[in-house]
Amino acid sequence: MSFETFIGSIEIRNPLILASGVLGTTYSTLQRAYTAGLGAVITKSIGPRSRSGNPNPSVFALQDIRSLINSVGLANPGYQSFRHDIEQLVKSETPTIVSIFGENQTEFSEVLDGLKDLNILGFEVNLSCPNTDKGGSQIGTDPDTVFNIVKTLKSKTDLPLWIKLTPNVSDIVEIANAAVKGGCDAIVAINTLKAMVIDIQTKQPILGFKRGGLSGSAIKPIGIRYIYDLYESFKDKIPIIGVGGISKGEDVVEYLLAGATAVEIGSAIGIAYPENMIRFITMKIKKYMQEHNYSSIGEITGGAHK
Amino acid sequence: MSFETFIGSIEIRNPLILASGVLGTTYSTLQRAYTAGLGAVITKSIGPRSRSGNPNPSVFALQDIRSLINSVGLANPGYQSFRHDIEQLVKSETPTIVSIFGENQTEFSEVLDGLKDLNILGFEVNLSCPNTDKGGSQIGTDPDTVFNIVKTLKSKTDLPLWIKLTPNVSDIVEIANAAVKGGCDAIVAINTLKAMVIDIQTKQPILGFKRGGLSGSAIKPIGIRYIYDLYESFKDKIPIIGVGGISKGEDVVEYLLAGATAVEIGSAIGIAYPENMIRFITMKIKKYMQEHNYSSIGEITGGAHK
Amino acid sequence: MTRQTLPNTKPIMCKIIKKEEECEDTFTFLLEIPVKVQGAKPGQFIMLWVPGVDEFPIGIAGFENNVLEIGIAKMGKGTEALLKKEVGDYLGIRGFYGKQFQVPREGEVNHLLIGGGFGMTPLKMLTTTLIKQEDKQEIHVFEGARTKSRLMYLEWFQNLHDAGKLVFHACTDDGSYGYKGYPTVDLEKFLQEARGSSIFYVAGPERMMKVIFDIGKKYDTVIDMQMSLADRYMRCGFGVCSYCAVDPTGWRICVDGPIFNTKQLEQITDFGVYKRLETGEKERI
Amino acid sequence: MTRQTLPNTKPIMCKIIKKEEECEDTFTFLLEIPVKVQGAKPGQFIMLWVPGVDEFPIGIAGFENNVLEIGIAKMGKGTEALLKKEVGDYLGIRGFYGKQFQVPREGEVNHLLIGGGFGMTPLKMLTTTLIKQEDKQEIHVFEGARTKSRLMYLEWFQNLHDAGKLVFHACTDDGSYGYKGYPTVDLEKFLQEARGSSIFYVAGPERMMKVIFDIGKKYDTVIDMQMSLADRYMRCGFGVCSYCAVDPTGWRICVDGPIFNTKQLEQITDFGVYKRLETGEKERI
Ligand SMILES: Cc1cc2nc3c(=O)[nH]c(=O)nc-3n(C[C@H](O)[C@H](O)[C@H](O)COP(=O)(O)OP(=O)(O)OC[C@H]3O[C@@H](n4cnc5c(N)ncnc54)[C@H](O)[C@@H]3O)c2cc1C
Ligand SMILES: Cc1cc2nc3c(=O)[nH]c(=O)nc-3n(C[C@H](O)[C@H](O)[C@H](O)COP(=O)(O)OP(=O)(O)OC[C@H]3O[C@@H](n4cnc5c(N)ncnc54)[C@H](O)[C@@H]3O)c2cc1C
Ligand SMILES: Cc1cc2nc3c(=O)[nH]c(=O)nc-3n(C[C@H](O)[C@H](O)[C@H](O)COP(=O)(O)O)c2cc1C
Ligand SMILES: Cc1cc2nc3c(=O)[nH]c(=O)nc-3n(C[C@H](O)[C@H](O)[C@H](O)COP(=O)(O)O)c2cc1C
Ligand code: FES
Ligand code: FES
Repeated sequence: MSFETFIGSIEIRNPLILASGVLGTTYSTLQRAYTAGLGAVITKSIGPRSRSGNPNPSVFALQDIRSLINSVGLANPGYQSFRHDIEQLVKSETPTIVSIFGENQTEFSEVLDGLKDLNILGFEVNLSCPNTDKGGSQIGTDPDTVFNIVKTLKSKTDLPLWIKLTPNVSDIVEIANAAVKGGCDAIVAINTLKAMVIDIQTKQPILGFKRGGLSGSAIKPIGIRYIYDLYESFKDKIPIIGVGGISKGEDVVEYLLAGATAVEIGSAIGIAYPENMIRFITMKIKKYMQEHNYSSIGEITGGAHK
Repeated sequence: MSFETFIGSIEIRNPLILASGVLGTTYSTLQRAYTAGLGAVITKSIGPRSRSGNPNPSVFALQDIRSLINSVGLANPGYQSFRHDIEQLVKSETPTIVSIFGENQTEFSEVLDGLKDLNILGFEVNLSCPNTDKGGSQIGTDPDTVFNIVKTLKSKTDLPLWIKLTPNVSDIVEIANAAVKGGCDAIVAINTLKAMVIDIQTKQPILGFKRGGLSGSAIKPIGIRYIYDLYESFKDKIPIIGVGGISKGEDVVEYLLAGATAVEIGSAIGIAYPENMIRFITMKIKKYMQEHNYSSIGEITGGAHK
Repeated sequence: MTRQTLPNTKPIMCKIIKKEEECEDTFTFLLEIPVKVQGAKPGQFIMLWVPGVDEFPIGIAGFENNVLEIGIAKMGKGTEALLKKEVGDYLGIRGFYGKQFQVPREGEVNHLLIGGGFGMTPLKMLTTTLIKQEDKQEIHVFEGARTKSRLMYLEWFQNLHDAGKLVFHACTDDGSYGYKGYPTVDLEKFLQEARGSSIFYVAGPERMMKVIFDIGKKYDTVIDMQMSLADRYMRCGFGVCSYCAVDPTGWRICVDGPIFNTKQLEQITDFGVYKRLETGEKERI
Repeated sequence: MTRQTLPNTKPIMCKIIKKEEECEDTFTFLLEIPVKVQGAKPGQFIMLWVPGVDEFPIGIAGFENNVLEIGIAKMGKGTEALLKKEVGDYLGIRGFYGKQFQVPREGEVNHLLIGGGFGMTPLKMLTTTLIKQEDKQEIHVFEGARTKSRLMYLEWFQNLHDAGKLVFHACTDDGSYGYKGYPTVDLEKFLQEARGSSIFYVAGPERMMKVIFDIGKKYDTVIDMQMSLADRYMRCGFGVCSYCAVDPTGWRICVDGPIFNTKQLEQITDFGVYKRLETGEKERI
């Protein structure tokens, strides 16, 4: 039984990837997440300049629905400062995807150009953050913009480009199509859902940025649906990576069956101890594969479409 | 302290309304829900012909996120048969909004024409059901279609027209704008979110229709966000009615503060006993109003925008 | 706190660990529930998912050590597919749903269980419960069917009868087992001769139940009649959709029933007369 | 089961039921928590939301009967706004987060609590815990400040000292209270003279802690040093965002700390040298 997973030309030791923005701001937390047993890690989304992000509160839990809301809003050190962290990751042989963002095509290009010489696994292009005023998910809702950005970035590098989509659209397949036409190497879905929590005692939105994005268990049925719909359209034409609400081995299998080639895990891995969580998840997947006579991860992908 | 709530020209005894599709297929369950203490009730969405809806399973609970997924898919008796149920409701003086749907403008008109002579409170136009192949939420994602349908229906009746929006769009304000320009009397948001659950044992989507809509606690932060965004755009230009994940008095207050004039409650009211649930909710709202010196519901609306 | 917990989950996949022909077109299945669940009560039901086919309500015939017993009668497409399932296959269950039969805790009373067809499944579980009770109350089971081969749990009830645990009154339309005729014949005979009060527990076709209800009303000694309304289309099973509701009370069979008592049945004008289809349309039974 | 429960909630709104000036620019607040919560442990912290202003980590100075005691020192915009809050106002809290000081259950040992500034808040709670312990171990508190008016909990510690519950070593830069100089002076004096082993519990500016750490390493009798790293920017407080993490271990102050022991501190090369800003950039402390 093998856990190796192929995402296009990339091979990783198992299909579990750390989602962007969770444990992703420092090389040491990324290294730690990889050492804990993941197949690869994705950095926090990195932009052209250092940003403080949005005021706190910027992350808190909604326990009753086993979820988080956040408005961290792309707080990041900027690519120039973050090069040092990436270099550490490369040195320690941590398979690293760098998530990048920008407010427009020029900014995306600047970040990619500034990091593409590093020995990383590839880039994830974040077209989907709901927590900024400019850029972010605005960009990810327009097929033409998506096509142009992907095409431009693709012309600049041979490294794999993954495109991360927002669920806050009428038709995710249309956006994915634009990205595929632009030449991307994988589709990643979903980012957080537009959300808000108001405190009724003080009568104000709790997040410092007021608006935020919902992640965690609450969005799993939504993520599964999107992966299923994407797989219906693309089958094995392009790898699809599932994200959203994974906290158990069963959730990983559900995403694979829906059509995911690999998965990303965010909220659940940050809460408490990555080491334990990843061990539990891996054990459960192994057990499932044994019970259902699977010898490789790839065989599970798309199983719910038969 | 008064609970009376004005939604445009309509006055109801409190801001709690039964959402469409829950307890809404028979006059007797609707009557019961009103008797239990609601301000008004909305029927299951009624179309031009009787429909069996989608195969079972078509509704089940996701306990860990306190939510439901459903693909009932507009199973309904058709307006001709349902007239009898509405007549019973009118006779018993149950303030009734009739939810209507169609696959196109002609069908919407047919249903409205077939029921507009009845002494009901108004119509809710369902532009947002995710569980049908044609019509449903397809219709609700295109501003022009929305404008045309609303305008046509409005020209046919003096009864208030509420427009129920889908959250599965890039920009809900754009759609709401089209509805307002078309002349609607209130905006209702949100309907369920596109979702799916796959059983990993048998490797297939559990719902008979495969795809479904997510409701319940998981979608509350999403509903709050949409109401907040709509209120930012419309302020008190048009009443906004909040729906999605309400199960406690606190949730109602949160929606009011976000900008709702009234709220609809679905999933939570069906589970167990409407009578108890509504009593608890009402008690909590009363307590909140006392503690915060509110003398009417209207004063709470939009309080989080100050 | 107004917090409300969802009473149920998505279908829990259970392995069939035993399958046995019960009578013609009817099989008993034993399902192993892989998670700890609270005990089921006689009269409750589950929503049973036959993957890829359909989901529908099924009564509970027994529950012990996390193993669930159900009895399935062939009806249409769904039950047919179900009867083809074999040991080792998986079925999804949601539940346990609905109200149970209310057995009075004290006082001497004759327990009269009356039914036919798959109505015998909740009555089997009720019987199991009743014969465990210490006190010496009379238990009478009245079962009717078209012919001997369609009498459900025949051997099971006959054995209990022979062991003196209950009195089994079987009858068939064709006289192939028990007496020839309807269960109502022996029932009326019993009521005319019986000493003390009686309670009815009835599960079967609704028109039959209505007839029994009218009989029961004639006797002052019948202190309650509890009937399982299982002739209504169900979607959710936990009270949300309203497709199973009865007029004019707005009671949902799945939550407020399926077991209703005399007082309630008197208020349900639909009882024995109308039901709603899966479209919500009303139809004569 | 791999099921993981979120350890926390959205901010719980708590009423301020008492506010008291503690020392210059520093106030004690008592907050009434409206829901039942599990007991806080010395060393743990909360994320405190000043509505409309900011949210930041604050140590726990005491917890009894669902009432939380915190001590706030004026720093910038957020703490300033907080200090303007009055009895009756509401603050939001999330928590309790982080690891506690590890007090050995048995064996004779000197407990040396060393700190300054708002670092005294967890040390206050630790003191409360230690003096409740039956066994007669020595407790020494070393507190330093610029001047007398900035010595936090001065009266509280002095009273305990006078009652013989602990030995209070106060010092100030200007000699306005206690001896003139740094806490390290009395600390070293104590270590040179003391019998038996000692444990350090330290909370204060990180550079001061580094100095103390280097002192402690010189003495074999110091069997453990536990230090509260509270000089890191925090967003979530429960391990998700990583802004608070230290290199090269990838430990998150909020979950894996804020209390670290000698073995851990030796691995944290950032300790006393670098911290991350709210952008994630690294900066010399
Ligand atoms: C509370 C309750 C308990 C029941 N217990 C048992 C039992 O223990 N054993 C047993 O064999 N049967 C039981 N039934 C009946 C069983 O649900 C139907 O026989 C089954 O749904 C038929 O499905 P089908 O696909 O084979 O038939 P179809 O061809 O689909 O329909 C045949 C008839 O079955 C009924 N039916 C179909 N779907 C549903 C549904 N979702 N809900 C309700 N009725 C439906 C309709 O009346 C329909 O006319 C129970 C029904 C209820 C309401
Ligand atoms: C684990 C821990 C426990 C603490 N306990 C206490 C306590 O009991 N009493 C007390 O008065 N203070 C305590 N602090 C420090 C307190 O968090 C800062 O004083 C406060 O955040 C300053 O906010 P400000 O807006 O007033 O200052 P600002 O003007 O915003 O900044 C001043 C300094 O405060 C720090 N700071 C600001 N925001 C944060 C943040 N989100 N996370 C961490 N540091 C921040 C930064 O180092 C910054 O340089 C603790 C800090 C930590 C990490
Ligand atoms: C605190 C936090 C910060 C995040 N930051 C980013 C980010 O910078 N870039 C990005 O593409 N996604 C970001 N995300 C989204 C996650 O990568 C992921 O898509 C989402 O959380 C759903 O997965 P989950 O439910 O497993 O968390 C963030 C999520 C959280 C909770
Ligand atoms: C079983 C079920 C059926 C529904 N049917 C309809 C419908 O026919 N028309 C409609 O507009 N909304 C329908 N809805 C959506 C609800 O009216 C409501 O918008 C949604 O469930 C969110 O509210 P809630 O979280 O309070 O349930 C249905 C919801 C459920 C759970
Ligand atoms: S089956 Fe849905 S309410 Fe009874
Ligand atoms: S504050 Fe977010 S990980 Fe520590």
